[in-house]
Amino acid sequence: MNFIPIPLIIWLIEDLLYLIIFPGLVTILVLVIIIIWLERKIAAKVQMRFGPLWVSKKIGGALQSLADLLRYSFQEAIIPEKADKLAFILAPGLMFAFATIALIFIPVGPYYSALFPSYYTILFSVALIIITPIFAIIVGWASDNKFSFIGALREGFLLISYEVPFLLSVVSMIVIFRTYNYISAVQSQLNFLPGIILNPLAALTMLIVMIRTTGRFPFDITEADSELVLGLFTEYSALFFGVGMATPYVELYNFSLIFSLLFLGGWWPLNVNVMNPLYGLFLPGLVVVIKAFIVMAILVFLRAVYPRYRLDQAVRSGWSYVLLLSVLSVILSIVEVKFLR
Amino acid sequence: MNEVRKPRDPVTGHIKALAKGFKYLLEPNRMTLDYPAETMKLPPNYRGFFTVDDKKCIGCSMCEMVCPPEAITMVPRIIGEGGKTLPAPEGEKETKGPKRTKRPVVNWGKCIFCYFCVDVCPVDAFIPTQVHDVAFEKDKDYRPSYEEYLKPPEEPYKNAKKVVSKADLKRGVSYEPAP
Amino acid sequence: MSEKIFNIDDLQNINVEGEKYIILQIGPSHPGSGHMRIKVWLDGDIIVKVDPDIGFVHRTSEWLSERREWIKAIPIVERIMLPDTVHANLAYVLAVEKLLGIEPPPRAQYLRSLVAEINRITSHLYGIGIFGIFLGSSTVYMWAFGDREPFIDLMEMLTGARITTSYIIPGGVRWDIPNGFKERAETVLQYMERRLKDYEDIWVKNPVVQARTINVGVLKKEDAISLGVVGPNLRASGVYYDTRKHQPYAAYPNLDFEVPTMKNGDAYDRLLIRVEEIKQSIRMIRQILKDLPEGKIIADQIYNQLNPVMKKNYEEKKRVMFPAFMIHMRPPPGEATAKVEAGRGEIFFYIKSTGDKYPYRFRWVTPSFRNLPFFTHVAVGHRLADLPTIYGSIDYFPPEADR
Amino acid sequence: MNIKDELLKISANVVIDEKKANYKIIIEDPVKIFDAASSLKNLGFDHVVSVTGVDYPDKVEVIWHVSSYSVEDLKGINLALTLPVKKPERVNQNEAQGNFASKKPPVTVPSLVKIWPSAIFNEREAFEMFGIIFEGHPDLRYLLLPEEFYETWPMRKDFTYNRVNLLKYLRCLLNE
Repeated sequence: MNFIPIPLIIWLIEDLLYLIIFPGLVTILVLVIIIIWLERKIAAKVQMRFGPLWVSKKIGGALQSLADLLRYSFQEAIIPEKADKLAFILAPGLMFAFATIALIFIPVGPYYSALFPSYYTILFSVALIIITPIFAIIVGWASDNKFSFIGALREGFLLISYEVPFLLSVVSMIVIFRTYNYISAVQSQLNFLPGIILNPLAALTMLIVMIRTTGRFPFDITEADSELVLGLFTEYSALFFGVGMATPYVELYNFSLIFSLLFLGGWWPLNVNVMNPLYGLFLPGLVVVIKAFIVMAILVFLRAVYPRYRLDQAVRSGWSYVLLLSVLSVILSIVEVKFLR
Repeated sequence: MNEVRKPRDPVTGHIKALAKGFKYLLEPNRMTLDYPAETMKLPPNYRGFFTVDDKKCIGCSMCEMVCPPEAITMVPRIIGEGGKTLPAPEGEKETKGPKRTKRPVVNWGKCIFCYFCVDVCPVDAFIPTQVHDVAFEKDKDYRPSYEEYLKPPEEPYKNAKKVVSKADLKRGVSYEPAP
Repeated sequence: MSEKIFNIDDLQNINVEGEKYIILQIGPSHPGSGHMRIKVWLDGDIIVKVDPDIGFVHRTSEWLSERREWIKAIPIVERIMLPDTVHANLAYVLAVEKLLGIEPPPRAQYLRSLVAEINRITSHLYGIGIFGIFLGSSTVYMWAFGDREPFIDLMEMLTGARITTSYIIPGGVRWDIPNGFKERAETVLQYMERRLKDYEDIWVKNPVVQARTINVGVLKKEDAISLGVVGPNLRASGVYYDTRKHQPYAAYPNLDFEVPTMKNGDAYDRLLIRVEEIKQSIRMIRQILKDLPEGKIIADQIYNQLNPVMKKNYEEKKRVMFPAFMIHMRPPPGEATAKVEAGRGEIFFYIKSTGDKYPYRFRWVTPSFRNLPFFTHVAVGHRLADLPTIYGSIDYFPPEADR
Repeated sequence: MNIKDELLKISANVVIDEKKANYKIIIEDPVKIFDAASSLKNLGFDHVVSVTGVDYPDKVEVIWHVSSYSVEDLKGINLALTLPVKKPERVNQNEAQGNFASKKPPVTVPSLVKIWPSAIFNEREAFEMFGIIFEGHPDLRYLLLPEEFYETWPMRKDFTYNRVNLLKYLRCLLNE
């Protein structure tokens, strides 16, 4: 065994490992299943009931989401006659794919990332994340259903109104860390203070944008079931529907990773400099993913507290309060950079 | 009433709502019953499935007349020894005459459990039970013959834990093991 | 927003022809419609015209009741108004008692009010819960439906059934209060009072709810009167009218309670008024349990017709059995009207007897039916997302409107 | 305010039975019903509780039950404004042939929606159940029943239906 250096092997298959196993597809699948279960359990606890239980009663019904996934897999896929079939079939898949691809630009450790370390990872990941909702609009358009169509229109309105605050909040962190790179950003947080203390306004903006973009309450507007049945996914069934429903959770995962990298200090409290396969590669990643999971759990808890806003209220607050907040966060960053450092 | 209407300012409102939700997340407060692992023992006046006392019944048809969904039919019977009745011969509809009588049979598919029949019986011949959660497998099962009707449906989930509900200041309803 | 007063000619004058408008068929199988179809014409996101199409669960209750014995109408009217069974039962029995000329004894009157108030709380909780799920808050939906449970348990303890109680019969009620009822009721009332504070934090004073409901679906006082809206919706618009005060029945003349009214008549007021009425009902139940008079629970005319077995049952188990009179009831010829304030509003009964064993004319109007103008008038001018708000705030129950 | 005197000014035919909560004012002439309704509204009866018919062998009695929200003294009164209308002679005698129920001619009365907007859905219901055509109603369509019941007026006492055809009709519905 001494002839084969383990770090070398890991370095060789690192990209594959990153995308497929951790924190890639398998982790996403497990985390989505857990977070959906957790969302239902949290809501059930607040609502004084049991929640999913009878699938795997001993572990509190944790396999319920897996059972749902199986059910979707074996359901008959119905494609409406008047739908644009190509778009109808491809759009949910592309939506899911782009949400997942954004992950390759999000490193979860100093020496562990999918591509060679780029200097512009923040910009690339943000750009890919912004593409995803466009496929949501295609989904709504392709089904030839009035409710889906209205859902797509709502998605478009919200997309535009919350894009700018999102970008500005990222920009304000770029200004503070003076880098376009997640790893350097985390390193500078490890040296000084976590981003949430440096710029709480940007963190708040980012949280609101996360809630909005992933359709959590109180911004569950595109899928408002009492108005639009299921919004975009009214006509969908089977695995298409399952993929479509899982996409917001993947986005939520991406956003939470970015949030924990930019604001929660990444792999803090670990400060790694050694190229150890366990300590240097996976442990920081584990810390980041756990932080992201906590952020996700907090966001899904909102379902138990809030009803949903109306479209015009959400758009209005997007163009007023949230935009103002993000502009203020940029100003705060500039002030800090000019005077504190 | 205007002091009731006064809106709360958004910041306090959000904080209070989140705090209340978080409080409920942490407190033990479940009020649901883990049916069918636990089943309820219902109060004695609960209106469940019921049967008739063959000896007490006098075959007066009052229950048939009062039944709102017309679920009760009277079947012809022959009075046997000791007050018990025997089935009438095939095809015979005669209910008058010596040793002839009739008995009620309830179609469970129609019954609405209003207990008008139980209350209208001049000799109080109906025997109520608290069984209520029965699923019939076949269409025929809820149209019993008279002999089947004398044994009303049995309670499902016999191994379940029996509980009684109790008013609770914290959870509204709590369940404790039945005595 | 519909600032203008309702004008009947607008129904014809609204022009919704052409491709400018999207026509949405909300219902009959839609999470936000219930058993009805709401046809909505949309100009962008603004509602131009609404046409409620009801009748999907029309169960011909009047037709059925006119072809049955008098007593058999009780389960029929109960099953039409499932969240408000006691009130439907009570309204029908009041009309029949007027025809028969029977006056129930005081204890029976108090027991009727007791069940009616318990039922009113469950009905309001049902309304609040449905409103919650229409705005997307599953918590309030679950809470409200869960909190109905203690009250339904009380009804079950008293009447032997959870929803369809068939508790009130001409001349009185069917069962007396069981042992331990008062203590249990007191616990439940204290629990509910505590919970109303929690509702306030998570629902009533939640900023999102306030943003969604304040100044949405405003029904002006003049409109409320001319459109004949009933119940909490009427009082939210500022009209002081409650059948319990103005045409008292059961024990309400002896009870001390207030009729809450609001001023603005928007969805938020309609929500608040239900909360206030729950508080009043709690107050009334306390009074009833304290002042409950002793005596019979059935009128003497009925009691005297009981046979010895039934009388023994009455003395031992406090249970009223039916004399044969109940089946062969033939009220003398005449007409009678009765009104009862149910949870959602006023139930109206008009019954005509010709001295026959069936009613000659059996007419009843349910509160939801009379609240239908909300859709045609109030929703116009609002956004599509406000339609569930308005629908939920008026506590509309399609099977009840269809009868 | 003595309610009986006020009502007697409108019509000579007034029945009051306080014990049964039964106030009734009968107008014989359909032409006068509009004026009577207007004067009732001026008196304070501002909304309609129910509009219905009562079917007799030779006539249909149209009843508007009105009450008041605005005048304190009238809040406790359910007044029945009654208008008996003669039924027209039956023209065709087809007893449920082809259709599942027999068709009968309707009667015509003036609509009071212009005075009491709250009657709008009630009058639609009375129209489909009793065959009372309310002239001047802006939106007189079927409300609760499907269109297959057109002209059958199911709440009339002589409503008969052909069981075979009804079953055929229901089967059609199921197949659709």
